[in-house]
Amino acid sequence: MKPPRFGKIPGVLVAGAGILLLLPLAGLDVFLLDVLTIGFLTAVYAGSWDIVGGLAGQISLGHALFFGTATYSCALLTSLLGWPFPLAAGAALLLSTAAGAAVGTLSAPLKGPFVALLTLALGEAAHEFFLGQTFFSPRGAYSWGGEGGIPVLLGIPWFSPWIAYYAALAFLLLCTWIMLRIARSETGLIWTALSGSELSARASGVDIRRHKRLAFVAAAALAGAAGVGFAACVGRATADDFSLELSFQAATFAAVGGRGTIVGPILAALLFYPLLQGTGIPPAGRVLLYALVLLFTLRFFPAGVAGTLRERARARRMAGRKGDGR
Amino acid sequence: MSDLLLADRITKSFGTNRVLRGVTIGIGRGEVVGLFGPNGSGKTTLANIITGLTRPDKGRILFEGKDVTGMSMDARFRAGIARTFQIPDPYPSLTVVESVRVALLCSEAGRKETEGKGPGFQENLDSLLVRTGLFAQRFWPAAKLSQGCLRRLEFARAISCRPKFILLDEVSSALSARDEAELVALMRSLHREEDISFLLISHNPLILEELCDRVVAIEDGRVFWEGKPGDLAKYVPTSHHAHGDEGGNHEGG
Amino acid sequence: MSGPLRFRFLAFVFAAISLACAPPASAEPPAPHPNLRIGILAPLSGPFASGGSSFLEAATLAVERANEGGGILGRRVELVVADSQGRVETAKSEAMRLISREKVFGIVGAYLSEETIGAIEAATAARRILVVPVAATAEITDGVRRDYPRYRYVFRVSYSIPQWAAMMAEFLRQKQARTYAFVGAGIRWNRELAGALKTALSVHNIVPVYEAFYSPRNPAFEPVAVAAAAAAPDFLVLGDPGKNSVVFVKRIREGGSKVPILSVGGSLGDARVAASLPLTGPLYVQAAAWKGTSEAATRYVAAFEKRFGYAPVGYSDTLPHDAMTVLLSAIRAAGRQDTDSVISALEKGAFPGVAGTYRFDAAHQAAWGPGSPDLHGTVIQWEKDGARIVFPRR
Amino acid sequence: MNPLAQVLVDGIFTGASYALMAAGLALILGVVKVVNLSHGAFFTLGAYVAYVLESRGLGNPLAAVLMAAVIAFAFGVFLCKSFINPVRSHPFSVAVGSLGFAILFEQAAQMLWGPHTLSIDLGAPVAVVDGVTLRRWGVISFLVSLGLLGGLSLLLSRPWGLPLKLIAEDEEIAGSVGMDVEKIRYLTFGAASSVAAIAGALLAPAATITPTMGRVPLILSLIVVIASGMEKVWNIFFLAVGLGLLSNVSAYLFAPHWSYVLLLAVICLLLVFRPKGLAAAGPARDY
Repeated sequence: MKPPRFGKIPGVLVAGAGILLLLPLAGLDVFLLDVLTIGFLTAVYAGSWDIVGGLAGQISLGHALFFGTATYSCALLTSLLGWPFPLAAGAALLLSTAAGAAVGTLSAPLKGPFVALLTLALGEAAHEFFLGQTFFSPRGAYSWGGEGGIPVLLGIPWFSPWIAYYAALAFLLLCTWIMLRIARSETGLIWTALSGSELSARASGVDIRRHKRLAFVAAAALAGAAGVGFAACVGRATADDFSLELSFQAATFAAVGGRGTIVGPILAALLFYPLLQGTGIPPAGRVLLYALVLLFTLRFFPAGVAGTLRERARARRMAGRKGDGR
Repeated sequence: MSDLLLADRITKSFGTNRVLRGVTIGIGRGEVVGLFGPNGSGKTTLANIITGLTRPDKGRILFEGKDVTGMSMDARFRAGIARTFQIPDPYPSLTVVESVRVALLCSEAGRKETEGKGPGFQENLDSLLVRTGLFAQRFWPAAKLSQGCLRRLEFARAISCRPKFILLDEVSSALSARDEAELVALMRSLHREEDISFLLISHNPLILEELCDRVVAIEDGRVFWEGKPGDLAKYVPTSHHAHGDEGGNHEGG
Repeated sequence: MSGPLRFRFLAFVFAAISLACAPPASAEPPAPHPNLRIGILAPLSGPFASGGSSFLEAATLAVERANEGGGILGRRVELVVADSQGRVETAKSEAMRLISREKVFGIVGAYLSEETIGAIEAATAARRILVVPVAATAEITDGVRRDYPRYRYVFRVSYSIPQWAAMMAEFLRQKQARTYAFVGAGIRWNRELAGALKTALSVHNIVPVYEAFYSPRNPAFEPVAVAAAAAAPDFLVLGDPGKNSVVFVKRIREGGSKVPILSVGGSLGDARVAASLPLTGPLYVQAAAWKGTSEAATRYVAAFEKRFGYAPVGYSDTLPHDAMTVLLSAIRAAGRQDTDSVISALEKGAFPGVAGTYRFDAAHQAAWGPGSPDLHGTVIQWEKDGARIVFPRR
Repeated sequence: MNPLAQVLVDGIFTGASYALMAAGLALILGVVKVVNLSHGAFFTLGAYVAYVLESRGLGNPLAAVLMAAVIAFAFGVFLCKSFINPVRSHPFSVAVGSLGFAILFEQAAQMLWGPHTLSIDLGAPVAVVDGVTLRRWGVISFLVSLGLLGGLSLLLSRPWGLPLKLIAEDEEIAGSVGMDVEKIRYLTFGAASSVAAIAGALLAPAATITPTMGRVPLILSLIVVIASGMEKVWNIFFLAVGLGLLSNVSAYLFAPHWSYVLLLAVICLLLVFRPKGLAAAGPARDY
């Protein structure tokens, strides 16, 4: 019997994807295509956070480390070493996955706030390192790296905002599918158990260190994939790709959408990123809106929107079944 | 020695507090051993060392003749050393069936037999639930279960690895008389049908007298008495006995 | 959630996205706008909002002046503001918004180097003029030199890092310094500035005796201040234009050192900030223009003070004004609102601004520096009763 | 003047300024049991209060401290009552929500006082001993953080601090013996917010005042509180001073731009070797 934990969400996602598929035909300009493209990549990034932070319960405050590793690898390999982009993208994915394995190995013996502290420290250290690290530029009297960043050479002359949009949409759908598969898999079940009670999980034969590491690896690979897409679309990797702000952004989307629901964080990013960046609200209004939405959503949906709705649905099911059992 | 499990000269200190000072305890195949001692005597620490939650300062743990001292708790579970906890800690967001499923997935025994959860896996899972009397509540969130059902869930989890040895930590504490009787029956049937060895930890002599083949009593981190359960009463200070006499005890510890 | 309810919820979510994103009912054919629309791209929120908002004020002043004079080519100039948020991808997409939705003729922006690089990509792809008023990295104008057809839309009004270094070197030479120490944030542009300054000063045999870059996030000011003072340089060059430079000056003066400090400008040019600093040692601040360097500058400072209530620092609140003025003058000189004509007007013409007269070289970089007839920047010294201009000497 | 002696003294002072912020954060973590990411916003609030008083010609540190404490207390109680207490069962959401409050405050500060860098008069050093300058803000941080943490540990060890200790250890029991747990939570949060604002008001002369100035102290105090193991009050002080010394001495002897990376690396190493932070007593490491 399938566990009823994640319900029948894909059908609905397909409907949503259909709308997004047709949206450009409704007369989107380049600006909105760009915002939505980045929005799709942000959604994958938020979802990847939820794999390790929600599903496996390892609060990561250094998630940008994996994202930045991927964008920086793409930039350095294409611009400095002259690799073709696809090859660099593959290497970037491997490197960010390796970063995930490293962070996972270090944080596996830790619990709760100590995981958050370790990942925060590693992410901050990486940000600080890359802010100060400049690379020789073969082109002129300036360097690459640091806050100004490094160009990413895509080398695809026919690349256009429309192609970027559809590629990012396809990427989002693929990654959402993968993430939901992970969440529903046996491994996903084990991660949920481990996030609920490490003691019980260990007494159930769960090798918790291996699984924590695995969760970091999976999340880092997905975040890295989002980073590769971001590098390709923006054409630049900067030290800010490692920033704490970016790490907090993922955690924020996850909290608002519903930690551990995968779909919640993805939808939250899909909804908020375009709302904040794509509607041309004046800056002060945008920041205030963001902060107030955050506060009010969490005040009334403490487990995030999807999380709280799921809790309520469960409570209702419980009430319906009160008859049987004790 | 033909012991299934042997804890050999176990020593453990926390800071300056010497909790165990060279405890040796063996459990034979199919034997039910009771571990008796007052609060703070080191029972739970010994249990944690036997099951791999805590590493001893000195001494070894042998299981089926192999040294498992360096093995982690989860590896020991997969090897056939299962345990229950004095205070169950259910997964807050999983249902009963999912909770048992996790244990079944992880135990190599369950894995090998069914090769990637064919129909045999589901049957196994269902039979575990039926056997522990949780089948009707299998879709309940584990966290919403009553104390009695939580103990059953602990049992279901423990036996899902087809263990050769189960450690039961204060199995009857905080339970009603009915729940306690049912759990005792479940334990007996497991012992009878599958020849599982048990180590029962309790500070209630009545339970131990009722169930055990042999009782070991520890105090101040040392074994201070070992013998037949029937003789336990003679060696137990009357205060303990009188206390345990109340039947459904409420000592959580 | 039950099935249909969930579907309705999601349908609502997506409808909301599409509604939020739909262009504001602009189905009619893009009629030429009656106004001349110019985009402003600057960080208006977050940690760089300080620079971004004075940027906006300066540009606003330029536009108001142009409109008081009857507009450009008979049309009112209208500013369209976008917030780059200090991020490369936001700068890029906001530049796209200015172009594709707001239909601006050209853009003045952005503030940080990374923002500017994002904006360059968007502007050149859409063939719109981008006038860069603040960002200093050489990479910005390098594109024009390397790939003129693609990057010819980019012009920089502000000084590049080598020009900046040359202006400061000239001042240090006039002050007859023999040694100097460089202190800045451990970021790319400070490192580039330190390198350029070393090159420029080595010609005059002025050598660095100490060089340190403090951590950008959690700077260890005190040990750097102690070490810099202990190295006993003739001058201490402070490469950080931001808030950290203020703290550093406090640390070094607190420690009792009276070493002359030359700051690259920015926060230390703010009279309100300077008033709180101990003046136990000379404090020099480099700026593009200052009240008194020229008549235009004096007029500008007076107008700025009247409009916004504080005196400009002569850098991020002055150069954007000149960038806007240069762009508008070029449009006027071209005689029509046509990108190619305006580019050639910019390339050929000379455009007076507050800091001097701007002429662009082959890389579209305004010719700043000691060799320039009047675009040579200024250095002021803070004194008890305000700033005194010490460079250029008159 | 001996530069190294000066660097050592400055290191201790820098560390004390971390501890000053960490004290309040630790109090909230202990009693309200949430990670409060709006702590930096209260620091900023205190600094702006000091600025406003100074710019009105009322530049009196005591007045600034009092006013900052009162305003921050009110804000803190309001925040705890309206948001943090109701959401408490979801600690992660509290952390993210309090970050939202910090962003809200930053924007409000930018609208109220402008985005520009502000600065107030530094004040002369307290003394120069043997060529070593005792910086005013440093002496203040050192004494106040020592006083605060000392007061806190005294509070937890004395009868009249029992309610706090009890709540920190077991809320159910505290509630069952008739304590108004919620009220104590509000008061604690308000008091801790006051402490952050006091830190801001005291350190304002040494810093530059901007709407986002609270971000770095927040991260640093978070690092100190968690890495200290969140158990013993004095660990916070020793760790903070240790980190201050580390970053200052390493910046002086090696390269200043690596000082923060080195500090973070030490934190990572600490966690690798002591998975439960500095406090972990005995070999509590499981396997």
